[in-house]
Amino acid sequence: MKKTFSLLLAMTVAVFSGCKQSAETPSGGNNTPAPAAKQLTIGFLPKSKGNAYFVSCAKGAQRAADELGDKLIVDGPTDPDPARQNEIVENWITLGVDVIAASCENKEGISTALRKAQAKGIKVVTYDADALPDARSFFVNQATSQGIGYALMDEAARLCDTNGEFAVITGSLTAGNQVAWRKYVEERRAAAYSNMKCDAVEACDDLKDKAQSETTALLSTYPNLKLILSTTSLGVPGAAEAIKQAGKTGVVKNIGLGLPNENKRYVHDGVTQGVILWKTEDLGYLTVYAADAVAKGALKSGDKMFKAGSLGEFEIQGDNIMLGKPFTFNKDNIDQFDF
Amino acid sequence: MNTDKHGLKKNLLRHETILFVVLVAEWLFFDVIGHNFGTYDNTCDILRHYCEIGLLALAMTPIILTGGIDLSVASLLGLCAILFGKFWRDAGMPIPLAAACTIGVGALAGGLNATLISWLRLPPLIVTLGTYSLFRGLAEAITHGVDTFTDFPNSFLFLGQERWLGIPAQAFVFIIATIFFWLLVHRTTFGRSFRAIGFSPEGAHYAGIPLGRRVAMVYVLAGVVSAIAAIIYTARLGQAKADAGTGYELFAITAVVLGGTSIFGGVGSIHGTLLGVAAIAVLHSGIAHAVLPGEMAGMLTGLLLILALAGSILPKMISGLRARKSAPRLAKQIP
Amino acid sequence: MKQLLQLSAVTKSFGAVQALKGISFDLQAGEVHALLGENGAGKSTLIKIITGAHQPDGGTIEITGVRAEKLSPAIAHKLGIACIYQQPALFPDLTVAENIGLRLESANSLSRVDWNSRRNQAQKLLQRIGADISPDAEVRSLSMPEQQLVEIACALGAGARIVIMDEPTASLTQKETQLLFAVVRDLRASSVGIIYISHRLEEIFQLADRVTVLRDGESVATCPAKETNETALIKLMVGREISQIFPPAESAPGEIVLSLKNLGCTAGGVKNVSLDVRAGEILGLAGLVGAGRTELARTIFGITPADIGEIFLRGERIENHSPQEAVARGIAYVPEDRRRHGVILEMPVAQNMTMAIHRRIFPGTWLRFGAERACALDFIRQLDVRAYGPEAPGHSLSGGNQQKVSLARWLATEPKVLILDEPTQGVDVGAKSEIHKIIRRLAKDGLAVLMISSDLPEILGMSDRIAVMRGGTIAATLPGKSVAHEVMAVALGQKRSGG
Amino acid sequence: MKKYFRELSVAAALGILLLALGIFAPSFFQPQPLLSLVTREAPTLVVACGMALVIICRQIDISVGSMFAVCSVCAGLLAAMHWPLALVLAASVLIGAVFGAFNGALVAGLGLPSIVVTLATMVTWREGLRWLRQGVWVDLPNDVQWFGLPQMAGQWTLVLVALTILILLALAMKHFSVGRFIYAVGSDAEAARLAGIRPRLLTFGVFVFMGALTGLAAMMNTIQSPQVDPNSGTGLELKTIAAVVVGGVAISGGRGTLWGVFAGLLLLACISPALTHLHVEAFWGKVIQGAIILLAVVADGLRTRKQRN
Repeated sequence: MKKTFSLLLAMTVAVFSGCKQSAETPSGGNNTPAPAAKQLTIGFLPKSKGNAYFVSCAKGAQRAADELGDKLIVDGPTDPDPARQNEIVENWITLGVDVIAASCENKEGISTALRKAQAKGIKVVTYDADALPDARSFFVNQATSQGIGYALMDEAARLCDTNGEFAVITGSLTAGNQVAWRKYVEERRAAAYSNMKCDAVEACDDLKDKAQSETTALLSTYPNLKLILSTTSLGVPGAAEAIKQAGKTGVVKNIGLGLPNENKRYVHDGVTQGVILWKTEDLGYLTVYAADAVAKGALKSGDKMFKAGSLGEFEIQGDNIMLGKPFTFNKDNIDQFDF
Repeated sequence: MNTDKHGLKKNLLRHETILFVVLVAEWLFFDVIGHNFGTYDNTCDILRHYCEIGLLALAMTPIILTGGIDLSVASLLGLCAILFGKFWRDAGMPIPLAAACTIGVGALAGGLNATLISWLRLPPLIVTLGTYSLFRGLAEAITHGVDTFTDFPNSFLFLGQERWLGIPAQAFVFIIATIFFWLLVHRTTFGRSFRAIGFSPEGAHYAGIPLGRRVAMVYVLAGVVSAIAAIIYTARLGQAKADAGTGYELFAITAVVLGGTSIFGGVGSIHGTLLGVAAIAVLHSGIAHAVLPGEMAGMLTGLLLILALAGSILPKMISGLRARKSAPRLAKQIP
Repeated sequence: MKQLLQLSAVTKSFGAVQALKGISFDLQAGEVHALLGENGAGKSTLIKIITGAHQPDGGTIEITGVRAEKLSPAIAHKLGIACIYQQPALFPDLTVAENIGLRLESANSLSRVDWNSRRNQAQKLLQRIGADISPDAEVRSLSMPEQQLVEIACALGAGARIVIMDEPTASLTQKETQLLFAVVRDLRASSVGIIYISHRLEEIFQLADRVTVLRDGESVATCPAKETNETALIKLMVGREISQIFPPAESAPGEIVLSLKNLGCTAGGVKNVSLDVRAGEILGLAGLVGAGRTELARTIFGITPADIGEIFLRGERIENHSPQEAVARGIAYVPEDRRRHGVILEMPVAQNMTMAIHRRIFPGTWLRFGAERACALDFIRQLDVRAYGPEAPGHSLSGGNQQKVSLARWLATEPKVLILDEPTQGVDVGAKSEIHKIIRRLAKDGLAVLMISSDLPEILGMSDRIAVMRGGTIAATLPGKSVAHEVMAVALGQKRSGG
Repeated sequence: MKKYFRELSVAAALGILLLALGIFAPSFFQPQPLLSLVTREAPTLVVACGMALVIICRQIDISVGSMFAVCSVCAGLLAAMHWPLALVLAASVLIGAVFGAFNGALVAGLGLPSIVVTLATMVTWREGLRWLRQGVWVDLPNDVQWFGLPQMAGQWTLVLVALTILILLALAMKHFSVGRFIYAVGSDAEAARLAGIRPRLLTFGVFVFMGALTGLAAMMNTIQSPQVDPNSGTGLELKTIAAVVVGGVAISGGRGTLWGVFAGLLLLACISPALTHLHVEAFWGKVIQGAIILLAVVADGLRTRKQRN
């Protein structure tokens, strides 16, 4: 017992002395200003891996990185733990990336880590979901939470002729963006569509199957339901399947945030009236271009326009680079998109 | 007696020794293929990131030593985190008072597990499966899933984000907890009782060991430690939310079992658990620094777990052929 | 006579220990072949080889003239070998009928279970051995001897040609034992071969045709039972003469230490027990299994606390709600089932010995390894425990030495009252005599000893007074110089002598 | 009566819940939504049956959720390649059985504790799938849904398949030797060995069977919708273990019936829609689920405590 212990101790000391040595070697290229021609390393952080939305974003990001000749690292939490994002950012700090592009699950939570990155000379841009303003240089704004919430509610109201009952399927009760979108949906309803009533909010734990079960229960509980609104991309197809199985195609409308590919079939069947989203690949593409430009000093605060490769010019409002308005995919245009 | 030679050989084949070699190998491997992996900064980061899981694993060790299990620790972490936020923001308590109250709640929640397990003699797996849902559900119900607690004072955030004397502040809590649990398990009669209960609850009862109290103690301790982990978690992230620590219970159990503690109870050590946590933490951090796909960390952890188990079984199978019980018996499921 | 079983030069080692060193053994149809030997002589290993639970390292096994390679429990079962183990190998969660059915019906997984015939068969078998057990009872609700009876019914019903009985009477009452003997004789008459193992030599002479004695993994003698006697057999088993004479009583009983007044415990089935135990006295507690002796001990020790009546310790009234309270007051209980309750097999001898004295030897809860080791070495010397050191795990010890460790644990508490439950059950002759000497010495030193035993000669030889229990209460208290049949008569509740 | 006390009490709890729904939310009992609800739980029931066997055998399998996801994705990919559905079904079951055999080999072959083995395989399969597929959904051809049957017929088929499996298994566990062997091994593996049963082979078999049932369940899930979500099956292990335990199967093996599991699963499956129908807000779901599990075991504990005294 004692012997093992002293052995362990000796080896621990050996390891740590080794690690101190390596600490003395300069780490990363971010302490000295990077020459313009140098290949940049960009850390691209989605909210979660294995989510079609972010897979699509990363696809655009990779295309941009290839064009620019940068190295792209995509990593994100695989389990639904908000602390994992911080861990990845901090790993990247020691790894020595040049720029971090992050979609933030927890505004306050991740900002501490991002500020730390900035203190080490790493540039930070955010996309999809913002951090606190002092923790990043620019936010690539695909649409504000307000914009999304309002757009969803407006579309819902249009389909229901501004009166009737509807229900909301949310990804989870706790996730930050879901909370924000639900808030703005409600705000818009209260302000503009007082004839409409939200009967219930159910969580589907980001599982399509659960969204279907919940919708089935909603449909039989509230016979007057006219519309299901999903604030998560997994909710729309699940809800659509439930509506179809209940034989209420067209009677109960179905809209939400979602990717075209997952919803094409239902849109054509007339179960889903439309899904709202921006062009996710463009979001990733623009983000990487912005990140690259920030790191090279080409994009500074105060700029009014930004040119991103083949996509052309984008407007900058303050420190938000605007991707444009959310796009509604419906029966007429959905086949033109493949993501 | 020539126990010396025998003893040395035995020590070399000890689970902890092998695991330590694996850990060093991991470290060296990632130091070579990863960028800036073996730096002091990164070592500190690993300490910070795995502090909560480490704490939960420490508390889990005596539980598994008694032959039990606690699936509810991570849910309790979530509940404690938001209660801490509530105490501070809504009840207006100063941070230290809020922390004390949170720890009190942790002890109470651990007490609920303890009561059901030791007083009603219910299987720990099921009781804590129930409280796993219950605690997380309460956390969501209290905040409606929406409420988030932020804007904690910097003096508090220091605990989770800054270094003191060159070491991450929460590492001090972890070191104290490690010393506490090491002494408890290896140097006190309590630890002795845990083992006896793990090997044979009835035998321990007949030997006059206060079975109920000892078993209750480990679950209450786990509750307290979960609360402390919740506070550190809040300080590290700067926010408290109902989903804090989701999935940490599996991390903690994996670390403990990887560290050589038998899931059937009786066998195991705190230093083993420490090595188990370190092996998992280094793996995750190393994969990230070597820019390998993050999923590999999970897969390798699973693989390591199976290898560690098989490795600990093989010498036993060989010597088992010599010892009295010949065929390897079917492992019994935890009580 | 037909040869049923022939083992030639069978060897088996476990690591460095050679358990069997070339044993030859045979069994004829229609005979009872007794197998004798001290614990550790190799009996259990030999049985496990015959039942296929262990594979021999060398030698051959022939069953009815056919060589059996790679015997497994399943194959042995098919070949008509049935075994009644010392510890019933039953399924506690299943009913009696299911247990019997599982043993008897074909091991073909896809066969249908016929519940009616299964119940009827179980009923018949149980009736045949005179057991009053419902086939629908769950086995976990049965007492140890009842389980043993179910085990016997299984072996009986299997229509086995070779039946192995490993201490079948260890927990049976006299009446049940006689029924069992009748069954054994029946089996023998129907030309079944029986291997009979027992520590009770008188049973061997009642039943056996031939006797084989094992010592240290070797077969030292095989001879017809009629041509030998107890003394000769004991000599063969131990390889030396051992006096069967119990150590003489030397002490004069002192003051009353433990006094029970109308003690009762519903859960344990103990009622209205009044009893005094004096310092320096060995009070033998006799009775049939199920008479409530162990239950009384458990009540005094606080495992199943008393719900009525009073316990006085040195005149002071006490209430024990848990073992730890009893230990703190100076009551010690060496339990019957040492493998489950007496010793924690995985833990070292030293830790086992100090388990009940944590508070005293480790003040302030801090472990003191030096003190522990010293304490253990002291007891190892005092009780002559044969282990390779204080760090030897409990399972590496033989039964007798485990019992000594269990005893040491309780002596370490420096008790005022020592309750011994079957202190020599399943212990070999040599160790038995040593344990007797230890008990006698303890009494001489002024300890009040309450000794439960089903071994009548032991009760008679050791006790200063004998309390006989029947139906959960004390039926009579007899002087130490009683005769066996007097005690049995009380235990059985008969006026005439019981046999 | 006494023998089936637990099964009956869970059924009674379910009855009370349904009665309450009948009074306060009769809309719950519309046939079509109810059928959809039941169909959604049909794969879960199949997995729960397998889990019951595993737990009766004194083991546990927490990798079912991951196996379920892997089988779903594989079945989906094969169906998308226009394999005949019967072949896809066979492949899904086979893949499940292979995964089950892996668990079984480690548990029964090497004697490793099942809870740890399946914890490891759970993580490994789940992460491996995520790595290979990156969470991309599998789009199925049109005729895959409901085996190409009309929706109603398809739903009834799935429900009947699940019920048939339940009934067959429940009968087999009582009336066939192999069922009694599983109880015997779960009750005491060493005694079973001495009685001529081969506990390790049986345990291996139970894990393989668990895997095969999971493969079947995955197929039953896959054909319910036109797309396969690779995250399906997340949390399935906890759901089924909870159902099995609430249904009265002892976690220490050897006791319990599939009827109890059926009642337990229905009870737990009803909670979430019942809350919706009773207009209770969603975040109480977890609390109530936890409370039901605790209530079930506490009731058990109190009863055995009473018996002990």
